[in-house]
Amino acid sequence: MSLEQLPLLQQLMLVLAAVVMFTSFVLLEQARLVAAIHAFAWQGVLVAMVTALVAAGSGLEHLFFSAALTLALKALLIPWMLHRLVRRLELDRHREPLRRPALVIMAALALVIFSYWVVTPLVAEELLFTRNIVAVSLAVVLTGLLMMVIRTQAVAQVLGFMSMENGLFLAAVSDTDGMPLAVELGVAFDVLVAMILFGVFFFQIRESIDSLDVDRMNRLTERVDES
Amino acid sequence: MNAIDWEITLLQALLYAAAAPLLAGWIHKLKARLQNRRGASIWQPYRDLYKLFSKETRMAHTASIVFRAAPYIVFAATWLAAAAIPLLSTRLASAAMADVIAIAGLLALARFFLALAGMDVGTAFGGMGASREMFVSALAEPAMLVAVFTLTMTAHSTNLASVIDFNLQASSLLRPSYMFALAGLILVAVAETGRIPVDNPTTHLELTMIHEAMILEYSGRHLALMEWAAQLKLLLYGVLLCNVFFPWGIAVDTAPGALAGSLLAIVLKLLLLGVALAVSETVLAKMRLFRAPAFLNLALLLALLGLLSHVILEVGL
Amino acid sequence: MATHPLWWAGAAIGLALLSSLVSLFSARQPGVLRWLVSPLFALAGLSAVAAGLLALIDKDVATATLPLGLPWLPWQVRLDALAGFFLAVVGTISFAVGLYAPGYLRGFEGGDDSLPALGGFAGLFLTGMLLVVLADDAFLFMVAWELMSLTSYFLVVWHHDHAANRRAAFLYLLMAHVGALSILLDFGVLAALGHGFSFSAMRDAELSFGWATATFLLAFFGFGMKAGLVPLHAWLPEAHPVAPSHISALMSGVMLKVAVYGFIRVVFGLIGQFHWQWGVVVLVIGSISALMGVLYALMQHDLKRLLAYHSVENIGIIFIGLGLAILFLSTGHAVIGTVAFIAALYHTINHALFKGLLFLGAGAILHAAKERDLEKMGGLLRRMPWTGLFFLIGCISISALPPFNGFVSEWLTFQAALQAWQLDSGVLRSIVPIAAAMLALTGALAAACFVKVYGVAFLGQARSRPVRRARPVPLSMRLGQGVLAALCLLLGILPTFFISLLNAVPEGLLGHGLQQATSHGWLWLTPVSAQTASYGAPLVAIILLLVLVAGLWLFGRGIRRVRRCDTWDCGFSQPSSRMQYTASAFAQPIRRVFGLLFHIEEGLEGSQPDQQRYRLKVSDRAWGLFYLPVARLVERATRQVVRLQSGNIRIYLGWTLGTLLLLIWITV
Amino acid sequence: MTALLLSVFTPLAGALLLPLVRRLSWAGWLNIGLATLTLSATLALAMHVADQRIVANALFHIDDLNVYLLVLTAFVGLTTAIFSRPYMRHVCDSGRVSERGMRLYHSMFQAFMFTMLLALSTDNLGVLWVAVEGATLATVLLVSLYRTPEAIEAAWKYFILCGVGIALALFGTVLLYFAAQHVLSDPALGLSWNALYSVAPQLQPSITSLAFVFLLVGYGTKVGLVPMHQWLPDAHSEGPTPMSAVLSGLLLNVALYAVVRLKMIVDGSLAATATPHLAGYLLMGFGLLSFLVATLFLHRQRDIKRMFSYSSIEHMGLMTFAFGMGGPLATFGALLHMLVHSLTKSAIFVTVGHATHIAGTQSIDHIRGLIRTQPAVGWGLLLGVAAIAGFPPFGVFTSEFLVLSATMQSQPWLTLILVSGLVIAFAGLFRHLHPMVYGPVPEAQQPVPANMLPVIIHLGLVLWLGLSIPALLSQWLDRATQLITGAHLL
Repeated sequence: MSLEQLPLLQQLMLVLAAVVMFTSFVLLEQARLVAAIHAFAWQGVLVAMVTALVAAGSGLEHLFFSAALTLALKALLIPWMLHRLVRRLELDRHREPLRRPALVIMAALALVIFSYWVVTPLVAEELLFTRNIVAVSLAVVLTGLLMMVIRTQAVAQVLGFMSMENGLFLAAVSDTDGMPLAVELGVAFDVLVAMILFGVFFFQIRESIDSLDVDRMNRLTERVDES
Repeated sequence: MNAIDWEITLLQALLYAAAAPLLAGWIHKLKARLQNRRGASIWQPYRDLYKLFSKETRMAHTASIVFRAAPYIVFAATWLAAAAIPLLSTRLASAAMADVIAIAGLLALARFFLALAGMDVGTAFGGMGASREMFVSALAEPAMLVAVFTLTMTAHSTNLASVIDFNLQASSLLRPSYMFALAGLILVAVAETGRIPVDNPTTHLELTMIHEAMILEYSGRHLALMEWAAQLKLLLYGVLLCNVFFPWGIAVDTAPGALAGSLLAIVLKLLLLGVALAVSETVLAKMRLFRAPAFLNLALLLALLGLLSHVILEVGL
Repeated sequence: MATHPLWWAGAAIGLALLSSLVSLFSARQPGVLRWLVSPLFALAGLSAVAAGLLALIDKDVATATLPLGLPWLPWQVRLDALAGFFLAVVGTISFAVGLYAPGYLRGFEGGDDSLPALGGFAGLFLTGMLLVVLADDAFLFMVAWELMSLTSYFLVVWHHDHAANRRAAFLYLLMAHVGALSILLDFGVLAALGHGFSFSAMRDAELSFGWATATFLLAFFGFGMKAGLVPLHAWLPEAHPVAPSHISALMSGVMLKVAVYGFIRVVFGLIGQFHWQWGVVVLVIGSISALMGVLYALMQHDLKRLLAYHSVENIGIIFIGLGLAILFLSTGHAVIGTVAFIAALYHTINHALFKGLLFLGAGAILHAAKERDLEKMGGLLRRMPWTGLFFLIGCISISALPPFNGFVSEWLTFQAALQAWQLDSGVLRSIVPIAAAMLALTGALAAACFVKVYGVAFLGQARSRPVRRARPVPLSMRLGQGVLAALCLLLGILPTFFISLLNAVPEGLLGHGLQQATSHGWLWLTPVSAQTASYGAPLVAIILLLVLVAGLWLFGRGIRRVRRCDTWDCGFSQPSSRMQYTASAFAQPIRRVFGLLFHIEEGLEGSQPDQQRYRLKVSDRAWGLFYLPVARLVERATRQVVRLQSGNIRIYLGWTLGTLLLLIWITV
Repeated sequence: MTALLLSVFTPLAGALLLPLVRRLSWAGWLNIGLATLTLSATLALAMHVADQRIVANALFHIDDLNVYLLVLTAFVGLTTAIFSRPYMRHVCDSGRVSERGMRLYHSMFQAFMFTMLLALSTDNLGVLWVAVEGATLATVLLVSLYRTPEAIEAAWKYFILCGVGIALALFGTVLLYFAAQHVLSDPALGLSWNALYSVAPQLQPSITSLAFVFLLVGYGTKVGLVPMHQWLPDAHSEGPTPMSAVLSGLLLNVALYAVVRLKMIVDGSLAATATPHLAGYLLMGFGLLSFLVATLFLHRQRDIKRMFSYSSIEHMGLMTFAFGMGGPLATFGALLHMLVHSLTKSAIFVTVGHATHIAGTQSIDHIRGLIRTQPAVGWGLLLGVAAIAGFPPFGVFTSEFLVLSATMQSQPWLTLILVSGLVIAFAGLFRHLHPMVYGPVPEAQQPVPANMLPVIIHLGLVLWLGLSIPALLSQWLDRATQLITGAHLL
């Protein structure tokens, strides 16, 4: 079946999913931390909107709740905390341009294609629509991971981690009508605690190596030449 | 084994003991002649032994009980070994008691105590002699055993009496293996009995001594026993060579006539052997110690050749 | 009930465990070790002997199942003639060691090494060896085997002050572990083919030639590693001397025999088929071990190291016998195969006896003079006459001289070898006698070596002050040595009696004994037939004695006093102890002839000409050839692997991402 | 059911309660008390399960497999608590940790126990995920407890790597849930392990296999499978020793337990396809790789705790391999190995803790002659390592024997690799152990107040298991084996 036949709701969702993917690209590329945080917040908003749409489509009220939860957590709370941290760490002027942007973008695109290629055989034909969303969310997850690999800045890594979470959430919501509420609460709780701990660690790291450059944390190794 | 065998055995043993000095004297005499000397009479060894026995025996302060016991053990072991080799008759109880491997063992026992005695007093020469003796014998022993194996595998027995019996019956056909074995055994005998070119029994230069160096400290009856044992060993090897490879004339029963005949035969063989030995000792010069291995390796090589030519050429014919 | 062999075996194990338990109290009461633990140890040995003899006499097989082990594989024990024989071997030496220990251990009291560990692990060590011999399923066998290795390791490392000792112990445990795992693999194959880990199931396994050979090789490697066959031997002379001497006696005298037992049990008992190729392999390796062992022993001047190398030699001789047995059995000459087998068994117990005796003697010297280095000994015979006498007996026995026991087993081995003419293939016909020649060479070299040992250690004059001060050792130590010395003589004089006992083993294992060996009465030992060969050991001994007595009476008129005088030494100056021939000097000719086989470093030390000293170091070639390459390989691998832990978290994340993508690629 | 709730939620209560306790000495004892309560509760639960196979409700599902691990977890938790009281006391007195740190420690210890028990007892894969992630969160602060740069670095790596891993695991869970949507009548049950297991054959194979990849990488990170293992040695070496003990003894087990549970589902769904043993092969590959790499790592260690954490990786690899191989014998062996490894390894970490206090450092080169300084510690370490190296009569040998013989039957050639790995590992352990235990004593070393009771208990148990497996336990393991493989061993 082709795109036209999809109900408007789902077309809208597809659009949103595409934008989510775009935001993770933005995250990947963004050199300034603050801007990256904003991008992350927007990603949260979009995910929340997708959730809301799914809720509207399926009429499952607990989805509305989880949409609200997502909005609160991913779009407001966590970005706000990050913002505060960045300001208190005097990192709001910090910019960290990518070493080889072209290469990174290529890699990210490759990941997108890869995830699409992976998902294609997965899902039975009649679930064409979900398939695409799965592909997108997988792409978002992988891109987040890629971001953690290429970014040497602790906060940026955390952003990558969080965008992975977004991708997960997107997948959970869009193709399974959301997980049981208990689980979602648990996940949300974990993410929140994780964020708090990240905050704690930023300061600890800073005071131990007075920088947030993860490349400078290489004391623990088995390399012979260090011994 | 009936009584008569044991009597023969005893007779032979006594004969060995009695005849040992004679062979030594005969060889001395011949060598003197070959060197254009008149030389002492062939009875001289007996006189020497008598003199030594009647002399007072002295021992170093540092010598221990081993030093005192060694002469007796050496003599006993050598004599026993000799007694197990058919001299006159193959009806020999002792041959069954100690086969050729046991003979080698007994000789090794004698050598063991000889070397210990050499080290006992704690002189440099004694240790040197012991070291060299064990060195030479270590190389000689495998050669000897392999040579003997050739015989025993041919005769399917390690019992010398039966080996000789076998050879008596089968002496007609010519065996390549025996040639090699004989050659090897001769070399071994020369080395083991401390003759030129490995050792020089009449040397007076300590640094070249092997056997003499070990018994330097002995005197009186101890020295006599040691000398006697050495002469016994010489005779032992002589008889071994003669009777095993040229068994003609040896008695296979205990008839007095046969015994007399075999006595005559063995005396003749030994006289010839003595001549050969004397000549070789006159024409050859003593080797450096470290040429001895080459000499003994040649012996081992010959023995092995004998063995191989036996298992490859002769078995299954 | 009390006459049942298994009952006695159980008693032995119980007593051993008890001794190790009791020794825990020796932390506060050192006396406990001497007056309680050692006697218990000796008793354990005795009851093991009783069990073994009973099993050998009434030739039936006793089995039992212990309430231990895996739920579906309880521990099974089985006491047949073979096990009985080895029980007797283990027990005899343990008994002697138990007698010896009280005197020897006194030297350790007040030292800073823990006595409970010594006594406790000794008991467990004995338990392990007994259980290995009794085990009738692979699991119990492995447990007991590793228990044996582990406890003996603790005993080896007991003196752990010197880095060298620690290194030796580590190496020992490592090699033991390698061997054990190879044995485990072996049992794994047998179990896979025989459907079960009990030996009874393995006996029924139908093995193709290929699998049989695989199991044979695994067993040969594993047990040969433990027994110290060349070229796997290099750990042995490092480890055995390090332990306290009575433990060294156990390790060299008994534990190696347990390895031999394992080999016999697996190859003769479980695989149950013979191929001449195996025989050749065992024969060749055995001959090489015998020769290399004795040559390296000649080069040593540390008494205990020297004895350890002689263990390599004797194990080689035992394996020559086993190789001949396999060879003849595989070509259908059952009788001669049995002769060779009996010869191997006989040499097993002989070596246990005289090697135990010699190590106990070395211990006595260590106890009295605190000295292991031959170069510092001398004149000990006058200072400790009893030890001197027993040590002399040990030397004569191990040099295979009549009328002692070593000669009997070598004689039997020769007899088996000399039947090579019966073989069909000319190659084998010529290989076997050459092996015999190497055996002869080995014997002669061993004699040379022990002339050196006895002459340098016990004769001549003392070369150092502590040796000059040496005192006779306490009674218990003399007893321990005396028992073994007496047995050495006994087994040398009455071979027929013991061989008629041993017959039970081949009867149980190969189905036919060696009746003809003793058919001509107790005087005559006729392994194949009276015509082929005979050895009247008792006669030889008696006549030797008679001639000795006669000689003494005739010439010595009893022991007549002789005048003592200064050493003549060809009239040179009065010799001092430093003018004596040293051990290395004694071995020098042989070192020169066989120089290729050793790794020799010699030269002069010291700059000023007046204080220059001669330095000689002879080391084992097996290190460079077989051990170090493996070690280097592992080192290189580790150096590569540690790159994984680079320390940079982004690289780690990269690994995760890469793994994920790879796996998705594979699965989808 | 009360027993169940008690056993799971006692630690939670403790976690909330302990920070309020001001007196440290009380806190230590209270910690032990709570652990004891938990253990007794789990034992009661075990009895309960023993007579009626399964105890289950909406959230929990207890069968022979996880009740056995529950008891093990509670037990190791108790002994570790016993050990940590004097140990942390010593740490606190030496001033490396503040009062707040101590309170944090006690509370987080209980929190960790809670997550472990929850992860084991729950039936809901989502809750399982939450619990395992929670375990990370609970321990990450403890890893950085000492506030040294190394500690913080280790904690960060631990946090990030495990976080990422666990996130991937969540994706896998979502995929499973997704697969279940079209099969289950009530989609809400889509995360219940029971429901999934019962409908496993109808799950779409392609999705489940993809899901398993994510789950394996995710939980495998927690198990410490190479090449996702890098966090493990860092976290073990920098955290306080009781933490290392429970990490090695429990956390890895729980993660592996999760993997095994999920493998059961995936096997069910792949049974009909062309690659029925895909999951098994993946596990075997990872297991073998981890095993070999870890054995090689052992040779290049300078830090005693790092060394033993690599040994944990090695043994985890062995278990993973065995579980992957499947079959009753291998599974039985793996379960037994789980048990003995937890006991032995935690015992080792206890002794290592004392050893580091004796020497005042974790550097292998500076720990010397323990057996003379403090024989109890020296012998404990020696025997512990002998046990972990697989020497009889200790239980580790038994389980390795089973695994090896199972390998010999199904994959003969891999046995050679395993055996050589065992040798290399043994050499690596002992070459470092030797100088630490034996030899002359440096002046600086002083005996410390040590509580060797846990070590004695653990090693005693391991020894017992090596000599004979009690019928109760063997039946228990056999039922667990039957759950996993569907076949009895006994």
